[in-house]
Amino acid sequence: MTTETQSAVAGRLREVLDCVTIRFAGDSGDGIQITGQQFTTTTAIFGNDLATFPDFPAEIRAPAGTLAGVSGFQIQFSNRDIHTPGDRPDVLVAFNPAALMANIKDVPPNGVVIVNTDSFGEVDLRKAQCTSNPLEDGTLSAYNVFKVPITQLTLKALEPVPISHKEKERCKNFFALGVLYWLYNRPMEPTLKWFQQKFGKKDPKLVEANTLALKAGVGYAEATELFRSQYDVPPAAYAPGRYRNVMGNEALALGLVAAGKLCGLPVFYGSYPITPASDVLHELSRHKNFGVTTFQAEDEIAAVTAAIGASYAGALGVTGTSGPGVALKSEAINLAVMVELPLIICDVQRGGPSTGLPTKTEQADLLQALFGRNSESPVCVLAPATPSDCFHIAIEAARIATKYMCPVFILSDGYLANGAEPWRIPKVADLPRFEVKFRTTPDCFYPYLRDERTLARPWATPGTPGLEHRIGGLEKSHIHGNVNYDAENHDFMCRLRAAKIQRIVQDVPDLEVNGDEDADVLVIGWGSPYGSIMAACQEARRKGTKVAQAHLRYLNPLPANTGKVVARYKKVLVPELNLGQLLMVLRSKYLVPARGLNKVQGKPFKVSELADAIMQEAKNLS
Amino acid sequence: MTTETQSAVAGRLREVLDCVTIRFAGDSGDGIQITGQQFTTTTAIFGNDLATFPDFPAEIRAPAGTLAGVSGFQIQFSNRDIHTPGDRPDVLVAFNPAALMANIKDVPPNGVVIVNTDSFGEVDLRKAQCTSNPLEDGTLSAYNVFKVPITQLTLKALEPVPISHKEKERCKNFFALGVLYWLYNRPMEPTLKWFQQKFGKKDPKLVEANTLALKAGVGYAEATELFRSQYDVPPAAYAPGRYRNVMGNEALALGLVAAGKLCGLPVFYGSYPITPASDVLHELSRHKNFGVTTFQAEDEIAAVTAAIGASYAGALGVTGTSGPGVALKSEAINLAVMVELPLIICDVQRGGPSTGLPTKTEQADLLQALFGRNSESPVCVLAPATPSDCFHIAIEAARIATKYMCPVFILSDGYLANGAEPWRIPKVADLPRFEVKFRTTPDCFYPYLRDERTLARPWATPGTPGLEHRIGGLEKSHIHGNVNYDAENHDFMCRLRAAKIQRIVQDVPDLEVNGDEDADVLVIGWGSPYGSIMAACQEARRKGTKVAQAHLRYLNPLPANTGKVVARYKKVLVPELNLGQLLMVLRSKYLVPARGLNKVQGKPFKVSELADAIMQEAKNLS
Amino acid sequence: MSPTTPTPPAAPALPAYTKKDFQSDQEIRWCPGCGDYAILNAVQQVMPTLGIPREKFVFVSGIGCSSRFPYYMNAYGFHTIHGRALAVATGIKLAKPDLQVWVVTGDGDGLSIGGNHMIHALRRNVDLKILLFNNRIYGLTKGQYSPTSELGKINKSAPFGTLEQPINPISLALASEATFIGRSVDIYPRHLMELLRRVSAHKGAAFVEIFQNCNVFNDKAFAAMTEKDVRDERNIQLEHGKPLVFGKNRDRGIRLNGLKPQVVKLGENGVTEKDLLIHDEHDVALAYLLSRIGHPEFPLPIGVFRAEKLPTLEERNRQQMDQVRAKLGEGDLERLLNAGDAWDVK
Amino acid sequence: MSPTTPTPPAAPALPAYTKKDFQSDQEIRWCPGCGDYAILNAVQQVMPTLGIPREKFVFVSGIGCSSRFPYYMNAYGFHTIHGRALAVATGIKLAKPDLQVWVVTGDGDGLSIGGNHMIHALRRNVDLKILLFNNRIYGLTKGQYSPTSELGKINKSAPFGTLEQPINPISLALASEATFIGRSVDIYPRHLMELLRRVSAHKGAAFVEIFQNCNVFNDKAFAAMTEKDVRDERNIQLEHGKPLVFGKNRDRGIRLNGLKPQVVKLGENGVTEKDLLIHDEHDVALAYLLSRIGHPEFPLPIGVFRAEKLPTLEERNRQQMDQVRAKLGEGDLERLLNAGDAWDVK
Ligand SMILES: Cc1ncc(C[n+]2csc(CCOP(=O)(O)OP(=O)(O)O)c2C)c(N)n1
Ligand SMILES: Cc1ncc(C[n+]2csc(CCOP(=O)(O)OP(=O)(O)O)c2C)c(N)n1
Ligand code: SF4
Ligand code: SF4
Ligand SMILES: [Mg+2]
Ligand SMILES: [Mg+2]
Repeated sequence: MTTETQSAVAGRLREVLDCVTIRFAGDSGDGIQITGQQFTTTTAIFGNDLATFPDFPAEIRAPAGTLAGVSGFQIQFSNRDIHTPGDRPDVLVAFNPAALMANIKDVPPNGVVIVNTDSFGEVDLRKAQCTSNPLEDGTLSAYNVFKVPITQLTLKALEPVPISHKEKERCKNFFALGVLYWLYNRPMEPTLKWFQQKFGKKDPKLVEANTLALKAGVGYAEATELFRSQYDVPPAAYAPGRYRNVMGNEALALGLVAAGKLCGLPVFYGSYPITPASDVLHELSRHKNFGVTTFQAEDEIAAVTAAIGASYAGALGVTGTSGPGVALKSEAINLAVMVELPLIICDVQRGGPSTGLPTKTEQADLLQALFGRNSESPVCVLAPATPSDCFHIAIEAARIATKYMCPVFILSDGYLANGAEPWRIPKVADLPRFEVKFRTTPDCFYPYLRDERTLARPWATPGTPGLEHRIGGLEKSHIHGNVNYDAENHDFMCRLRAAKIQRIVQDVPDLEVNGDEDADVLVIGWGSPYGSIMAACQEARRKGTKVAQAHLRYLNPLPANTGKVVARYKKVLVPELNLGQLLMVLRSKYLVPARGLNKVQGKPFKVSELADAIMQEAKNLS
Repeated sequence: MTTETQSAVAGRLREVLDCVTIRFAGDSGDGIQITGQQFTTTTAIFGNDLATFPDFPAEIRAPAGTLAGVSGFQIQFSNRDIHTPGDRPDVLVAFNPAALMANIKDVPPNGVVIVNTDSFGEVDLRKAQCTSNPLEDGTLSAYNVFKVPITQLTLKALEPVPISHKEKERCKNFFALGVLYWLYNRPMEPTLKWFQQKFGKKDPKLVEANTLALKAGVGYAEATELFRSQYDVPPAAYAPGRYRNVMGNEALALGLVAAGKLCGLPVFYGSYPITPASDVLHELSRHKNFGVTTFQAEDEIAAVTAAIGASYAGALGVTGTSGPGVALKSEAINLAVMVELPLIICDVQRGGPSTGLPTKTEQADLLQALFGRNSESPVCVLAPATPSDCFHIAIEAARIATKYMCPVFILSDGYLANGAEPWRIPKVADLPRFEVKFRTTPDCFYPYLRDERTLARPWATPGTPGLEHRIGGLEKSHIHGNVNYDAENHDFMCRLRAAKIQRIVQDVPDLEVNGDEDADVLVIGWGSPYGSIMAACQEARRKGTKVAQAHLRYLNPLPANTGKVVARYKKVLVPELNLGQLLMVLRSKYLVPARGLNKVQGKPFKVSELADAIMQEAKNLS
Repeated sequence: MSPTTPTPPAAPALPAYTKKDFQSDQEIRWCPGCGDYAILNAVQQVMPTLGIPREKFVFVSGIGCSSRFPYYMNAYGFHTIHGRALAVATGIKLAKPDLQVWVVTGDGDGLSIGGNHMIHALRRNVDLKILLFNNRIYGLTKGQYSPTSELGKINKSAPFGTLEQPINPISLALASEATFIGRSVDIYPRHLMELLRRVSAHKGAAFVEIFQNCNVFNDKAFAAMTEKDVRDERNIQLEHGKPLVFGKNRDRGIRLNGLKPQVVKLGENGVTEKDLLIHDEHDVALAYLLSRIGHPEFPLPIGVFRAEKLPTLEERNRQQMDQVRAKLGEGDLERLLNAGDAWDVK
Repeated sequence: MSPTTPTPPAAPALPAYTKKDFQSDQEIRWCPGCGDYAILNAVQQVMPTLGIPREKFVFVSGIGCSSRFPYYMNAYGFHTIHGRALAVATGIKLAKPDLQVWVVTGDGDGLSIGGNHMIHALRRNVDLKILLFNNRIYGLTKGQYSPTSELGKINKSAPFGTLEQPINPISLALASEATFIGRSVDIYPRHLMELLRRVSAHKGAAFVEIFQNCNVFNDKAFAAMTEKDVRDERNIQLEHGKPLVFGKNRDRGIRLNGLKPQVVKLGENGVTEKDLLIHDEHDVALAYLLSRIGHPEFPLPIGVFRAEKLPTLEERNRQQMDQVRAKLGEGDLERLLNAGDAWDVK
């Protein structure tokens, strides 16, 4: 964090910072996520680069004030390109003792801690399992603490508004937001506009109340003597264009809608709700006017099989779930492998095994996607690297699924799903249009005759005269596609299905290596840790370690040059939020002594821990 | 095949052979499997070593006389240790044109072909898609063909028996069996005894009819001039003891019953029928008097979850299925991983993917067993090597599951399931008794407190006063076992679950290497190809190639010395009936450039093809 | 879905189909004597008479002997996986509502592993023609009991007799709100064909239980009610608006005593047709009562238990799409991507 | 199972339990105001009165807000996976029939993903006490529609309204041959407790639908029938052998017109109690009729729809084991291994 002291405005110091990380924490009922999202939107519009990390409890609403009920939202914003929501918060805003205790260990010494002193009563402390008051017992001695009676100040500011006490209290998050807006010099307008949109029609009194709260926060920060500095984080240098914030699940849904438009197919999304994938269903269900059909099935098996049925009938069949749902779908995905129909399976991964940590992130379903079905069952596997990449991966998945007539996995995860980043909105005209060809003519039609280049079989949908034919899960004869139990045919077909998936490599760009050409250490990853890995490599380089970096968006097939790339370096490090899954694939495929950097804590890598591990590894070399 | 010509008995030549392979082939309605089994029993009792390979069509009864309806049964028997049912039949008994056409290509030149000429009428030929009569068109010119009007001769022999024409016709298989009994000098008694057992009570006329048919066959062979030699295959040198024939599924079921007895637990088998696993259910359902409960569930998911429930309540919970069923069970198996209860999952593998080749064998579910669940989900995986080994593996699975409180996979397959071999019946007193300890005392009881050596948690079953506690699929806190979402705890528990499975290595014997100590080539396999691999290595050695051989019965964890073993040889060959699954594990774990010998044809390896591949590989070295 | 659904335009004039046109070139692989043959025959005879182009027919099945059905129909066919035919069919129908989708399933496929999809497809009123071949056994896996097997039945997986109360498929379909429910028998070709024609005409989830003899593993399971000589006395044909009369001489009937059905003899004790229950395909309570009766105390009801016209899932889906389009306009991708708080960087 | 089932002997005398004895030390994590609290409270109050040692109680659940129930009971508890509680519980019960096994499930857990296990557990008559918390929504996943959500309902996954006919849980349980079927409401503590006592006493599959308010995602879903001021007029309590009377003044009742139930006013048009339907817990046809009626045309029936004593699956299983033992003798492993055609090699 670079700090420049400038001349004081209004008697205060004004500092310019490159990068700030703020964490809001409070009860699930405190509106933490909304507060964080408002700060995010404003900051994005202001022009900073940013990344966010919301962290909810597994319960809908655990008992107020308990540790189990703490909800968090972290944002890092900067005047330069950043890749993660930040390792440790520079500022912690804690709405109650539970939030304070659950988060304080992450704040570095001298970090800023803003607390709502009104929620540190005896009952509050007991609920948080505090035996003494952390505001008084020295717990916070290492920090820069600001004690603000947020509730009282909010209530006072809202005196004129004719709403209930409870409703007034609920506005306290915007008071706190106001304080932070003042501290970090953010404009109020985007939030004021949002109040209008959100409550304007339903209840104008709430517009007034929230507006007053926000402004009171700003005014309080301005007036009080507590805060001696204001901070500027100047806008980042963005490429010109139109931008918006986007979360991974939203981007995934938009990508699916776009894919349908780009190839002219109606989208069919069969799903059964499951955290953290449900928002994809919610988002898609709003776009009926795009011809999107969402089908909330009775279970995961019905969800995927309905998608296969839709795909058979000529729609873009998509199903979405999380790890436990993929387990349930595996038998049916194998049907899609056998009948060679396009199918997109979105797996928004979460902590496991079993029900595990439903609201936490993890990337431990790679081997399940690759191998979690009976017998030899090759599928294509893709993984987005950032929230907005979910959009592009969705389109890519649709393109591959329809071109090669095969199932394609998208391995997103909880971190991407709910994390946000500014996204330069693509022009529709710039998106890759792709053509889907249905078979329509009966001459020389054989259901399993293949395209020479892609090895895809024809897509002949019911309703087409003259193409009546039968498909199914039993082994098929080559070309004719009839049920066939011959030994040689089976062997041939197994290898053919594998070869077809391998052919996709034609469409996979070579793996790019970033960073130091002459490094001894390669860091290679996949999926959501992209940001952390990127930032960690940059940090390692800043600290004098040479390091090369590559990131896989295509996990099966791997880019053609992957073997060459990994063979080029003395050390290959594979950071993953699992116990070594890509690692296993790379070692077995390329026989390189790659090593894993593994963590399964339900949360993303810290940049610092990765950077340290990389530098350590580089040191071990010499 | 060693041949010695002896003095003729009754004007015929009498030859002594080391080893013979016979294949019976006919319509599914022709009683082929029964014929084969009778030959097997008799041959076993006679004292030969043997191995069998039944091969049924996927249909219950495809239209009579069609290629799709051909059922086959192959047996190899010998005066020495043998390991496979034989590559190619020395003798083919074909009951109709379809059976002849489907099997003739496997018979080596000069092989013996016995056909039932009564079923080569025009209609029969048409059903078999023959455009001309193979008995006349030269198809069989390379073979030693015996044309026998089996049906007519049977009908004639049965004239005195007052049963219907159709019933008489059905006896023709025993006529054919009689011919073979004469040819290979087998006693009739075991089969005559079996007629009594099978039909004695129900219908004595059938005893008479079948007896007459069998004897007529023997008499015919004796009387006709067609057969110029009789063959002796002297008994093999068996270790003393009591023997029986056993098929893999039967052995598996017996092993489970035995396991229950050995540890004093009632066995609970939850299953949903599926080929080729159903016979395990059938067999177990007959042993209610052993306290075995079989539960035929509404689907695979209910089958496995009921087994988990039974195990929770203190029974030996077992579930059985084939690959598609394992796919469906994967989410629930993960629950067992999380709640750390004993669970045995029998996967009788079959050809896939999807419905695939339901009646054919394959060993392509290894990666599914290892990785086919969401997140990091370690389980123990075992694989029997021979039909009778299923018995021992079942006991071993129960021992490990209860000792380490974890799910254990048994990877059998269609070949083991239906194949038979003579089995030296163990004395119950010699079987490994193992103790299962339930937690009964409340002092210091914590549901996730672990045994130091095994890392197993206590098994505390409902009904025990003072141990009331709650378990479930959410992440657990170490020791206390309460729901816990902490980052560090999750990481710790994931690694702990993995470490626990790893600890099983304490109970895994070191991998043994057979054959040439100084070989350059190691052949390492797992599961049912054991016999073929063994025989192939012997053949390679006979032909002057040095080769070492090792076979894995424990796939996870692998024996402690596996890495050392595979590192010791210049070349490591991994024959598997899949596209390289153990291969992948070995390469990734030990970074050895192992190579796969892979085949997915729904049938076992031929000894010759393996031997050739091994010798080729050894040659490439020099 | 969107109007871009890629169905090619139907052929202008319907060819004059014969049964042959619906026979595929695949060898039939059921056991000789299996009841499945008769059902296949009935379906192949009815198809040409329905006035629907062949390419519009899709036959979807799960796994089982019965589920091989699609291979033998010259139409579109999808032999899916065990128990899931209805879910696949739901996807097909939602994607392309103009297809006529038939689902062929067995008592194991449709009521055991697939029971949940059955309930939900029915209550959603997806326009599917569901033929459940009930042979009260698992045929393909060689003779285990099924959810319709009788309590105490001895079979491969219950050598000492099953322990389970069987499910009543008609009651279940009714509780699942199926809008069409019928029953027929493999060996009643004319009755079956008539029923199939009604099924084809019905818009919505049509559930038909067909008693089917598995002569290999459960021979004569229905013989006591359906053999030629007893059939007239032991069956009752349901006819909408008509009294519940049966018997060769049509001299017996069913009347209600409170909520209990009773068999009565016409003419005896002054009983006339007027006392009898009148069949009403719209009365679910009656349908429930009829689903509970059968051999030996009662004649077995065959025919249509319920027929009700209600909007189908796919109709509702299209309708909602139209409404949303009317309200929000046809989806505009550019606008969608640019929705929300966007900002420009110059 | 075998007599070696390792249940330790029960404590000699039953402790005098209080509600506290059934409260676990786990923090309750439902939203403030959730109907689940009241149900938990009722269960915890009833448990001590049942005369059963605490260690014999097992609470099994799937996944959902409701399914967290076992954590809060001081008893044995198994929070399994989504939809599978009934199958797990079936295994428990077969392995140890002397346990009293309660299954807690939701409308999603028990009727959507778990619908098939529901049907089959019921028809098998496994002795399970099944509490289905019906809030007509998916609570835990934050507000998608469930199989009991009303047609047209607007929610997270159907922003323009659902397209699906809901399932009627009571009809379904009945079609599934459940031997005990009841209904109560979270906010009727006394009624609920009474029902729970009957459930405990019933041997066999007991299915209880409990209307439960999800104040966060589906607030007041049942208010129109259950709020204090309307309750008397809009509910009807089913009592075996008694006429179907309701209303604050008990001045209205239900009678039958053919097969159609009708609300009548006692005293009006000469209607007396004698004209009314008499509730009969053994009459499935009546139970079916009652399952179809409710607000607004009818009062909502609460109480016991059906109660029938039939052998349970686990009783039948034990019995069969005993019979087989009686016939074949206690299993002898040595003999089993040596069965069939064995031979000796010297
Ligand atoms: C997932 C899965 N489980 C089990 C099976 C095995 N299986 C195939 S068909 C069948 C039952 C068939 O019974 P039914 O549906 O009544 O059909 P039928 O053969 O009697 O016509 C079973 C258990 C399978 N193919 N897939
Ligand atoms: C296999 C699987 N699919 C989906 C989910 C997500 N999930 C958890 S609870 C639930 C529905 C809960 O609804 P209900 O049973 O009505 O319980 P409620 O929360 O309303 O009490 C869903 C879809 C899951 N945990 N596991
Ligand atoms: S097994 Fe039964 S149902 Fe299957 S084809 Fe044979 S007779 Fe028909
Ligand atoms: S979401 Fe609804 S059902 Fe779940 S705890 Fe909250 S109020 Fe109860
Ligand atoms: Mg059947
Ligand atoms: Mg619910």
